[in-house]
Amino acid sequence: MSLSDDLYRETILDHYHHPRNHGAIEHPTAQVEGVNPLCGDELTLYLNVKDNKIEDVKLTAKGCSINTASGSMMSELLLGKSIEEANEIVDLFKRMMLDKNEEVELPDELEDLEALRGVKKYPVRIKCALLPWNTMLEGLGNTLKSPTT
Amino acid sequence: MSLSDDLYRETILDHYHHPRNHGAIEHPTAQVEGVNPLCGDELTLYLNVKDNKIEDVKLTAKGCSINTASGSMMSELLLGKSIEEANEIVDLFKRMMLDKNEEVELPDELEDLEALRGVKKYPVRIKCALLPWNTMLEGLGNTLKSPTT
Amino acid sequence: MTKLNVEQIRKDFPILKRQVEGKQLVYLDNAATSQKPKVVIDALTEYYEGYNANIHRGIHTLAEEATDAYESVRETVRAFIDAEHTHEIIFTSGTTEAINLVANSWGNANILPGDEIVLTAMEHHSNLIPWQRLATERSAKLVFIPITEDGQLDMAEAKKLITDKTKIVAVTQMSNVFGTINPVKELAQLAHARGAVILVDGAQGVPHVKTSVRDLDVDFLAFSMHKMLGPTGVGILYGKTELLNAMPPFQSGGHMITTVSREKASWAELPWKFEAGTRNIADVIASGKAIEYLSALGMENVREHEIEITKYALEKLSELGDITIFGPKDATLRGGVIAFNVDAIHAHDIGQICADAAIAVRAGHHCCQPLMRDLNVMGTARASFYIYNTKEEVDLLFEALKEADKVLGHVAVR
Amino acid sequence: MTKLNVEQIRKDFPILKRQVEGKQLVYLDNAATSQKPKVVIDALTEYYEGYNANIHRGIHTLAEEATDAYESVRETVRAFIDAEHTHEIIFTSGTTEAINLVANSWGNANILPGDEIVLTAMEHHSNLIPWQRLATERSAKLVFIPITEDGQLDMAEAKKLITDKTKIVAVTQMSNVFGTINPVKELAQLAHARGAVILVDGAQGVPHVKTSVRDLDVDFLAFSMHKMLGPTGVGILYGKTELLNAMPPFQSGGHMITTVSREKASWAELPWKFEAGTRNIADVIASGKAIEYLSALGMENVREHEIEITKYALEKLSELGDITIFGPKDATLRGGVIAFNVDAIHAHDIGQICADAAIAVRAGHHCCQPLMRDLNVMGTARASFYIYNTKEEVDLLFEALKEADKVLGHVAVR
Ligand SMILES: Cc1ncc(COP(=O)(O)O)c(C=O)c1O
Ligand SMILES: Cc1ncc(COP(=O)(O)O)c(C=O)c1O
Repeated sequence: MSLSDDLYRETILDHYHHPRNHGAIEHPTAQVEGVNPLCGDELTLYLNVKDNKIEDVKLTAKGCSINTASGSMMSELLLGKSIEEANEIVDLFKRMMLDKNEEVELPDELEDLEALRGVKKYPVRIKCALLPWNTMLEGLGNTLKSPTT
Repeated sequence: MSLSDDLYRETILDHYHHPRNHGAIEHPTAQVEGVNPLCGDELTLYLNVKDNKIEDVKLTAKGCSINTASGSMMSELLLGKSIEEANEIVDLFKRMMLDKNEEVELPDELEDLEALRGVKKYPVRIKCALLPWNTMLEGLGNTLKSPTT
Repeated sequence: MTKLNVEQIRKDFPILKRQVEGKQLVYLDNAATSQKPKVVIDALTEYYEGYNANIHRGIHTLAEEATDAYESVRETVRAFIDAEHTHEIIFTSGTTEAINLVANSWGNANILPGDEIVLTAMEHHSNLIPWQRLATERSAKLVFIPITEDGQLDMAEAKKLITDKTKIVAVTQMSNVFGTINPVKELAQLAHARGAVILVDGAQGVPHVKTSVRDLDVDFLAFSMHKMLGPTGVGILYGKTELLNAMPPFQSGGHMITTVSREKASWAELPWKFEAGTRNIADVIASGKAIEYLSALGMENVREHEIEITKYALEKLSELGDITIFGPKDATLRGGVIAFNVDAIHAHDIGQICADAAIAVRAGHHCCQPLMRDLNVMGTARASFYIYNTKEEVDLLFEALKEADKVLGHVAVR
Repeated sequence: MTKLNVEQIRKDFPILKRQVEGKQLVYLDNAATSQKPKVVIDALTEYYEGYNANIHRGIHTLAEEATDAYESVRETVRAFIDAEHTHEIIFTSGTTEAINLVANSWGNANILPGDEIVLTAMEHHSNLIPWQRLATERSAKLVFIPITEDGQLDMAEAKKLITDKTKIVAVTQMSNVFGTINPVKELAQLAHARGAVILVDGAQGVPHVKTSVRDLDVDFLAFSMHKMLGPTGVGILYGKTELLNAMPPFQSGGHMITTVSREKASWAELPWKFEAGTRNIADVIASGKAIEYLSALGMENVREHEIEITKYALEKLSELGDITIFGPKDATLRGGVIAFNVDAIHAHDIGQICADAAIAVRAGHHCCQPLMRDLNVMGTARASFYIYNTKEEVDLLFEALKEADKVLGHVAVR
C-alpha cells in the first residue's frame, strides 16, 4: 500500500493542513523545546497544567507532515486529561510505535492515532512521529516537579 | 611445471648444497651487508679488487635456497672479471629478472643463470634472487670510490 | 542523444530491473552511492570462489594471484587519475578515511598554532570535521571561502583568503548539494603561490568528471569507489611522493613495517606505509573493474550525458512553479546533482512521496549542515544522476513532485 | 569423528574445488584469512543486485532495506560474542583499525607519562605498533609478559608485571604463531584488580573459540571477519558502554555527528560516533551470514574439530625427525595453528615446495618479528586449520614436508 493512500491518508493530511492547538501560551506552566537532530525538526510545546489537569496545550512546529500531524493529534487527545491519564496515553502510543510484533491495541477514544501506525514501515520516520510525544513527556515531568507554579 | 622440477632443478640445488666461494676475506677491499627486510634474509659480501679486477670474492649468507644459489653463481661468474665487466653482468642479470616480456637473453658464458629464470613466476622470491647482486653493486661502487685501499 | 548507449548500459546493472511494490525502480540517489555493473559484482564472486587469500608475503599460488590482482588495481587507478607514480595511490576504506589520514598524519606534522586552514562554505562534513579537530588541537584557524548567490565559490574572496598564513586549502571538487564544479586548478595555483598545499575532496568529482592530478596540480586527492560503480569499503588517497614520504603512518599494524623490535618499528616504503593490516582485498580488486568500465565508456562521454540530463532536469523541474533549485543554473557548470525544495514541504515528505512512486531521492542536510544554515533551510530534497539515468526518469520525478505539491503543498509556513 | 560434517561443509565452499596446476588445492593458510561459504558470497550479490543503497537517513525503499540489513548484523554480532548492548558493537575495517581506534581514542585520553602498557611477547604487529606509538607520544612504558618454553604466557610474571602503574593490558586471545589460547579471563581479573582496562586481540581467537565478553569480562575486543568466513574489509570493535561513551571519536566525517557548525561538531550516540563516512555496507551484511553459518555449526563443535585435527597434525608432523614445532604440545591448550621449521631449511623454501604440491601454507615472521627474535629464528612455516580441513590434508602436508627435507634438508648451517 502506498503512502499516498496510507501514511498520508485523510486523518494525517487533515491534521497537517489544519493543525489543532497551534500557537503559543503566553504564561505556560511548562514550555519545552524538542529537536530531532537527525532531520532538524524543531518543536515548542506549551502547557498549562492546573490542579493536575492539562487545561491548555499549544504547539509550534517546524517539521514534516508526520511530525505536525502527530503533534496535532496528541494535543487534541491530551487536552483536559489529568497528568496520570496523559502519561498513560503517551506511554501507550510510544509502545504502539516501537513494538515490533503489532501487539499493542488502542482503545476507541484514541482511534485517530491508528493513522500513524502506517509510519512504522518507515523506521527513519518513527522519530518524527514520536518527537511531540517525547517533548510532552518532558513537559509533564517539569510540570510535576513544580505543580503549583 | 612444478618447482621441484624447475625452480629447484639441478643447478640451483647444486649451488645450494655446495655454495661456491663461501666464507670471508680477512682484509677485503670492500665488505657489504645485504638484507631483505621482508623475509629477514641476510648476506655479507667480501671483495678483493685490485687493478680494476675482482681478484677474490666471498659470501656468507643466511637465506633461502634461491638466495644462496644465486649468490654462489654470481661469485663464480664475477671472479676474475673487471669492474666494468662485472657491472655489465649484474646489469644483464637484473634486467633478465625484472623484465616482464622475456626479451633479455643471456650469452652462453652466463647460461648457469638461466636456472634462475624460473623464479620469475614467483614475484615474492625475485627479491631473494636479486639480493646478492644488489649487494654486489654496492660493493663495486664502494670499491670504485676508494680503489687503492 | 549523447555517445553513451544508456539502454545498453542499463542492461549491465542488475538492480535496475528491481520493482518496488510493483513499480519500476527509479534510482536518483547516485550522489549517495552508485549502483554496480555485473562485472564488478562478478569480480567479487570470482575472487572468493577462485583465489581468495591474504596478500603480500604469501608464497602459495592463491596468495600470488591475489597479490597480483590487488596490486594491479593500483596501476589502474594511477592511470585513471593520471598520477605520476603507482606508489602514490593508497587504498583506504573511503574518502572519509583518506581525508582523516591527511588531516592526522600531514596535519599533525605541519600545522602550528596560528596557521590557517582554508575550506569552503560548501564542504561535506567529511572534509570539515577532520580539519575542525586538527585546528582545535593545534590552535590553528579555519577560514571559509564564501559562495555566491548561485552556489559558486567566490574566487575574488578566495584570492584574499589564501595568504602566507595558509598551510593547506581543502576543497571539494564538486559540491554534493549544488553540483558546482569548483575551479580546482586555479585554487591549486593560489595555494602553491603561497607555499600551501591543496587537498581535493573528489568524492563527487572523480566519478563524474575526467580528473588529472597532474593537470590540476593537486597535492592530495581523496575519493570513494562506491560512488563510481565500485563496491562499498574502498577509497583512494592520491598524494604527491615527496609529501607522502615525509608523512608518518596513520594507522599501524601488520604489513606497513620493515623491521619491528619490542620498542620500535621502521616503516615500509610507499604505498604500504599507509596500508596497515589486512586490506579490503576483494573490494579493491572489484574496484579495478569499476574503473575499467568507466574508462571504456570514456569520462568525456559520461560528462556529456550528465550535462544533457541535468540540463533537461533543470528545465523540467522549473516548470513546477513552487520549486526552489539550488546551485548554478547552467548545466555545464555543474554535475548531475540537483538539490531542491518544493513550496514549504518538508524534504522528508518529498522523499517519502517519491519513494511511494519507487523513485529514490535523498532528503536532509546531505552532511552539509553549515551550508544548510547559510541557505536558511532545514534540508533539501536531492536528485542525482549517473550513466544509467534517462529523461523518462526525470519525467517520473516531475510527476511525483507534482503529486507532492498537490497533497502537501500550499501550507502556511508555521 | 567430530560433530562437524566436514564433507558436507566442504561443499559449501566453492573455492575448495579449485585445482592448482592439476592438483587439488589444500588450503592450510586459515590464520591469514579463511575461505568463504557460498551463503556469504551470495549475500554480496543479493545486496548489489537487490537493494544497494547508502544507509541511515535515506527514506527511499532501498535505503530502508540496506539500513535494516546493516543494523541487524550488529545484533547478530552482539549475540555471537554475548555483549550486553547492541551499541557496543562498532564496525571497523579490521582488527588493525579496531586496535588503532582504541590506542588513539582511549589512549590519548587516558595514558599519561610514566603509565605502563602491558603487552605480551607474542603479540602480532597490529597489537604492538599502535601501543609503541602511543607510548612514545605520551612517554609511557611498554611492559612485556614473557613466555614459557612451550609458548605459553608466564602467568607468575604477569602477576608481577601488572601493577598500579598499568593502565591497559593488551593481549592476544590466541597466538597466531604458537596457537596458544591465553588465560584472558584471569588477565582481565589481574587488570581490573589494579584499576586497568584490558583489550583483547581476538583476531585468531574469536573465529575458533566460543567467546563471551561478559564471561571473560574484557573491556575491548577486536576481531576481523575475513578470518571467520566473512568478506575482507570488516572488523569488529566491542567496547563496554561506559568506556566507549567517554571516548572521543577516532575518525570523523559524515554520519557520526548530531549538529555541525563551521567551527565545531557534536558527536552522535554509540555506535555511530565511531562510524564516520560511508560504511562497508555490503561486507557488513555478508559478515552477518558468516556469523550465522558459524553459529549454526556451533562454536563448540568447531573447537572440537580443530582440537582433533591439530592433535593429529602434531603427532603426524612429529614423525619427521627434523622438525621443530613451536607452542604447546597439548592440542587442547591451543588453536589449530602450527608454526614449524624443518631442519635448517628456510621457511620460504618450505612454503614453495608445499605450494608446488598445491598446499597453501604461510612462511615468514607472521607479523611477529620480536617473537621470531626471541625464538632465534628468521621465520617459520605455518599451517593453520579451519572447519573444512581434513586429516587427509594433513597427510598431504606431511608428504610435502618429507619431500622438502629430502631435496633441501641436511645442509650445514652457514
Ligand atoms: C593475532 C592477530 N592480531 C591481529 C591481526 C590483524 O588482523 P587484520 O589484518 O585483519 O587487521 C592478525 C591477523 O593477521 C592476527 O593474527
Ligand atoms: C563531497 C563529499 N565528500 C566526502 C564524502 C564522503 O565520502 P565517503 O562517505 O564515501 O567517505 C561524500 C559522500 O557522501 C561527498 O559527497
